[in-house]
Amino acid sequence: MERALIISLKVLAIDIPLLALLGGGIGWLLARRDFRGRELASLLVQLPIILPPSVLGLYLLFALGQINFFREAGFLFAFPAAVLGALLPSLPIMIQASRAAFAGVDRELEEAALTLGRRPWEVFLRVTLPLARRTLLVGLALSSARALGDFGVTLMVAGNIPGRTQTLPLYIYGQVESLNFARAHMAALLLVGVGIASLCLVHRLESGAHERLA
Amino acid sequence: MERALIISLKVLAIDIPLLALLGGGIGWLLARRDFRGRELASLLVQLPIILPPSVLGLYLLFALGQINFFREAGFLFAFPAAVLGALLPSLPIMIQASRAAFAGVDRELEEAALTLGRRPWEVFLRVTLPLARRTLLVGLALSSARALGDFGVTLMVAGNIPGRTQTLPLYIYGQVESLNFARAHMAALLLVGVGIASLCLVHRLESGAHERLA
Amino acid sequence: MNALLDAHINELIGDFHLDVSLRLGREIGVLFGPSGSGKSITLRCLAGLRNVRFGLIALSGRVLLDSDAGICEPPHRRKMGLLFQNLALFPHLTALENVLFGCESTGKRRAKSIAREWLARVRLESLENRYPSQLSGGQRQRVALARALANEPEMLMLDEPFSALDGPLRRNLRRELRKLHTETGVPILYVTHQVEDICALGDKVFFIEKGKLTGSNRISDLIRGRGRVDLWKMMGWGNVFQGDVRFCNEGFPSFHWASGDLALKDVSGPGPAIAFVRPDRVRFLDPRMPVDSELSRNTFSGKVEEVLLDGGVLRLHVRTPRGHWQIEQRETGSHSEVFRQGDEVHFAIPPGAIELIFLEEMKGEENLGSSIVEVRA
Amino acid sequence: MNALLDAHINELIGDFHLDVSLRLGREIGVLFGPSGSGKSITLRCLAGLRNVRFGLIALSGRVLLDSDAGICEPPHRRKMGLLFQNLALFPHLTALENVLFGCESTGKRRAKSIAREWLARVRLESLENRYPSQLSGGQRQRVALARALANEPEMLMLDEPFSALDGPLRRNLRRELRKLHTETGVPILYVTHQVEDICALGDKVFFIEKGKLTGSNRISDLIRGRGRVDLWKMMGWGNVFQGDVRFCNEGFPSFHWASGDLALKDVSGPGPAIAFVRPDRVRFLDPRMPVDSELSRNTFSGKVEEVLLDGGVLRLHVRTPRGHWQIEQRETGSHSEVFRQGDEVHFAIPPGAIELIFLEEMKGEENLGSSIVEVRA
Amino acid sequence: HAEVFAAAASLQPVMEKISQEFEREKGIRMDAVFAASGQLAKQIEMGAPYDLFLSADEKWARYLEKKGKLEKVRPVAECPLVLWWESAEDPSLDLVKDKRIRVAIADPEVAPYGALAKEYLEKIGEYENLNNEERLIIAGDVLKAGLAAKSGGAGAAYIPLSIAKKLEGSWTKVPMPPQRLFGGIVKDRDALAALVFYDYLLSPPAAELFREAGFEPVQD
Ligand SMILES: Nc1ncnc2c1ncn2[C@@H]1O[C@H](COP(=O)(O)OP(=O)(O)OP(=O)(O)O)[C@@H](O)[C@H]1O
Ligand SMILES: Nc1ncnc2c1ncn2[C@@H]1O[C@H](COP(=O)(O)OP(=O)(O)OP(=O)(O)O)[C@@H](O)[C@H]1O
Ligand SMILES: [Mg+2]
Ligand SMILES: [Mg+2]
Repeated sequence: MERALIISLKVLAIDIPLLALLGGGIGWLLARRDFRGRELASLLVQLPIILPPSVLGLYLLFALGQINFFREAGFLFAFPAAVLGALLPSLPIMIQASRAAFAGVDRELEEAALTLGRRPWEVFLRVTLPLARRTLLVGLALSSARALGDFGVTLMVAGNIPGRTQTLPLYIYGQVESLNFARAHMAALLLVGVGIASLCLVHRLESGAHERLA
Repeated sequence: MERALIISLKVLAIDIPLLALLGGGIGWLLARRDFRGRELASLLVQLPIILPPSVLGLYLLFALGQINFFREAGFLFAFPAAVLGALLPSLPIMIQASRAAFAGVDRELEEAALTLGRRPWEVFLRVTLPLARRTLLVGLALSSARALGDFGVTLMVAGNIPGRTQTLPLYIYGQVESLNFARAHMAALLLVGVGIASLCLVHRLESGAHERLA
Repeated sequence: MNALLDAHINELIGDFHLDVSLRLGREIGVLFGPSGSGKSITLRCLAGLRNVRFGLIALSGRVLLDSDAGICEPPHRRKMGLLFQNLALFPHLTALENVLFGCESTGKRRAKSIAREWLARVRLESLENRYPSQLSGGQRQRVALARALANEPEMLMLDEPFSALDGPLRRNLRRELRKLHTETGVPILYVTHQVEDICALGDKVFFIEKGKLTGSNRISDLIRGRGRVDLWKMMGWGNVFQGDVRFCNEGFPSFHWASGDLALKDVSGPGPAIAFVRPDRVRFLDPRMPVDSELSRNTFSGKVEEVLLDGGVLRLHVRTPRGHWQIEQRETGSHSEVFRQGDEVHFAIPPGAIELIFLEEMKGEENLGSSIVEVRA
Repeated sequence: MNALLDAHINELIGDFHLDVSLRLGREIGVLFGPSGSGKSITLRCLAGLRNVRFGLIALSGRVLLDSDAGICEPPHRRKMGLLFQNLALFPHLTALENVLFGCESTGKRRAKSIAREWLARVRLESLENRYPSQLSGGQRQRVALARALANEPEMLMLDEPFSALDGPLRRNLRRELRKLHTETGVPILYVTHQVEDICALGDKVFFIEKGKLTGSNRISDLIRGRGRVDLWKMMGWGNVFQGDVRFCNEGFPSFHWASGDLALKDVSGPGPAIAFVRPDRVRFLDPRMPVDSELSRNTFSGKVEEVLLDGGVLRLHVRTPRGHWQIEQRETGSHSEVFRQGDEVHFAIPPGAIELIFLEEMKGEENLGSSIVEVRA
Repeated sequence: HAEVFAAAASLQPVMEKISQEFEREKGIRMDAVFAASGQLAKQIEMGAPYDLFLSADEKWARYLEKKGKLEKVRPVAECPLVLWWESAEDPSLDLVKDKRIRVAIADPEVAPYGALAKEYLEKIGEYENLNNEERLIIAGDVLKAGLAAKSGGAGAAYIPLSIAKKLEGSWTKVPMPPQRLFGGIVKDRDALAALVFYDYLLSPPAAELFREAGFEPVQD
């Protein structure tokens, strides 16, 4: 169980920043940039949530299996695949949340910051981001919870190799399959504990955010 | 495949309103009411997303099995269980989205509507709801996509009974397992089609919403 | 006249303490006070948007709030319209829909014609389909005004309704407001910083400072010069000093205050008093000419801090070692000099121009505290 | 003096067409115009927050925009500070942090003392840790003002910076603004509806109507009465009519306009002209007394629409069959009557009080269009 | 890394025991991966690093063999189908005729025991009735069928003996031929330990453990 926990935590440690960067970034693009095919892109990024994880996992498996590079690099059925397996189905949640978050930021505040001589990236860091923070964090919490709990995709592309790709949810699955309910409950509790701890963390960050004025 | 499609659509037809009402309602409570244990409640409602669907399904199965009423009513392994199975893991997404949506509505606008003599529910329908609409719809889209794609929980509590509880994702699973890849792809395509159609619908509703002023 | 609105509010917001009592009949009342004095919060309390610690509010006999009896009507049943200082326009509704929102109860068709009429009255007829984000600042303010007025509440509260509007538009809208008031007779309470608005629109003015009511007066009395002169000062006009009247050893009366003294003429007696000098009674001196003996003790030299030209009147603010003085001059006269900021000027106060109010005379023109009791009976 | 700011803007917003040219030296310019005339949008274009279709903007020799040459500096490099009409305070920062945001580049410690100093200058020293949502309307406006001023841009644009402030505070802040301007010499462009602000603060005023510049003038000229009198009208003061001067069959000159005519005295010639009558030159008549023969053709009767008391001046707006008239009277004189809204009044215009500007004389005081060319060179 | 065998999830308890025993006896450690047979098969097809494959049925082993990924395919053990319920006394095979009882089977499309149960029910002429009366519960796999009955969602379930033994309760054998589980060596992996382990599955100690778990070793 400890090994599974550690792997789950390692997956989270990589996926949370990835979710924040990728999900936040794509959400920002969708909210703020007007490019051709934006609506199409916005639909496509939501596909992973429609497909059941096992189906998604299957397609992903075949897709990655076709690509020589991934095959050679031993990407599949190894830790990187576990990272990817947890990331993919949770990304749409983060993308949508960050899109809503950025769309909700009052442009005039950004403009005000620009006229005060701040460069665009400073404006982003010091105005846009803090104002979007609340919704961004909600999205991050939800999507990392989803990543933590992922089962189907990970099982398919990373396998269920103890000590290498067996995350907590996969461990629980194994325990249930062998009808070791006691251990399964323990592991589930642990999982929920980790989940709640990370939600609490996010919540603390969130409560610092101040309400916006009218 | 048609039968599975129809069941999936029926599940959606029931779950989308439920998601809107329950998820919207709970989100509203969390955003706007100050009650004891609010933070606890807000954590609890997120549990279903942390637990892998099959584990969630397992707990749900035993929980419902304990309750005589559900047992007698033949609730498990029947259509209602499919509805519940799809609802439960998608509800947290809707709850969080609606919480963010309602928290983002400027109170002063609601106050203005009150001073114009509108009753609270009118204010809710005509001011709060339209202003929260954008984020609410994003949440509804995501959560109903999740409901449409649910596999683990449904399989656990509703089984995979063709014509009764076999939804599209379960059908796909069956086809893959019986090596009918062609049919599985078809069904997956169909699933994605339904998903995109509903996202488009939501998107059309959403784009009607107007940006807020500073 | 029996008061339509009778309100007493006692509330704490952070470290800001609000304690205000207002009575208003079928009149237009003006809430006047410096920035941050509690005007907007007063309106919010009246409208029921803030729970008041202690208070009593009655409107046309209905008790809307009685904190002792535990009565507190919710805002939507108070029938008190409020124009918010930051407008609170519904961003998802067009100008017309915003106005309609307030007056729909009268049936769709009729409501629409009322709303259109109000939009026309605020000169926005051509912009009815614009969203608030597509309007200029003043246009938004007018939409908010139309929305509040079209609602036909039993009392109307306007928080700086004209602050973003130009002179002619203000004049028009003041007229519309007056007309509405004459037609409906609802009490109107409005907040402004402009002295102009007070005179043009109000029947009664409430002065508020640091959360406390510091005075109230009929405006007609103010116009006829019968009000307490220190109220002029509150409105930002005139020279007012608090000090006391003494008789010096030679028996000549003079007025002494923190930063100086002035010779007086024909005074009833010594004692603490307020001295008021109208800016237009101040006389400029030519430094090269000898000074009239009557004025000799009352001459001042100072620096011009601000020159304002208000229509035909030149208004100077002058800082001297003996306080800050306002001086007014018709700028028509051929001898009228041109003053510039920073100029050194010399002026004198004729003793006959000094009006004195002895502090004993100043017993509250309107007894505000006691009015609360009547409502309870 | 060489212009520091030289701007020509041509832009379309929906069906609103903006076409404005401005030149400004080390001065304070006032942008004056009715609600919806395009003032705020002009500032946004100058600040670079809006892409302008055609335009040329140069500030102290730097070309910020040249739509022909494809030059367009982004807003953060224009060094043009802008105080937004709806403030745009950062809701997640305290008052102090908001001000700091604009002046951090000078090092943490120093920035903090600058920010504190500015908060003190706008009289908010005690509220530095409040969030915008915890401030009153006027307090918010002052935070926004402090933020814009502390930033020390190369040009400062203020969109109705004082609209929510009371008289004394306005006066103080105008003084601070003047001081800042004297110290730094940056051009300031500010938008206002208050005539008072124009006189007290501006060096130059730009009149704008329906997106077009309709005039510009040095304010000192206005104060000395040397400006075009129709500008007075734009500022909401005086009686201005456009018509033409004719000689009747008896040879007496008279002025004819849409709704009536007036007898004149000593006129140079006939032709299209503007007639301007100062409100304080209008004379009230006692209906029981015979009218002076000189005045007989120029008598009017009308209804008082509005009575304003502005310090010592009584200002009436009177509607007559021959147009709408402004009348001013000192209210000190013992004979001064009390007028009320709705009263019937009689008055006359002495022919000598009618100033005429023949339209041929009115060739642009400042040639605005040509200034553009110089910058290109 | 140790060599890896991949086995159907339903074999997890018994295979864990056998691999422990194997390690104790031979000093060779094998890592185990458990998942649905179909999933494992597809992973092996895509090059998963598994050396030995134990499928719950013949289908997936043959699938890989046909794709040229698996060799030495042969049955390893077999397990009979039983009717299981929670009560203390053994269920009667006529239980399914009781209109109040819902019975669970594994998905006939997916799980061989599901197909076997369906075949049996059709043979005794009850399948249509059960289905029409909505008393038939088709769960995902044999374990889920068992859990359906254990949770109370169904009255009884047709499941393999190996599952029944672990669920406690009581059972009656169904008169149908037992279902076989198949194994095979993944090609081109030079996995010596896996070969040894594969043979070990047929050894007496392993047979004993299989029997304990409700399987019968197959020798042919
Ligand atoms: N998005 C838009 N679409 C169409 N017209 C617009 C839009 N935004 C502004 N306008 C119009 O442009 C004109 C100028 O607006 P601007 O805000 O510059 O006016 P302003 O002079 O600042 O007025 P105010 O004194 O009322 O603030 C207004 O008539 C307004 O209705
Ligand atoms: N949330 C709050 N916490 C603490 N103090 C507050 C809060 N909100 C308002 N105040 C203070 O209450 C006082 C009164 O505010 P109010 O908005 O009523 O002023 P106002 O008279 O309307 O001023 P203005 O003319 O500037 O709009 C102000 O000094 C303000 O700082
Ligand atoms: Mg206020
Ligand atoms: Mg504007």
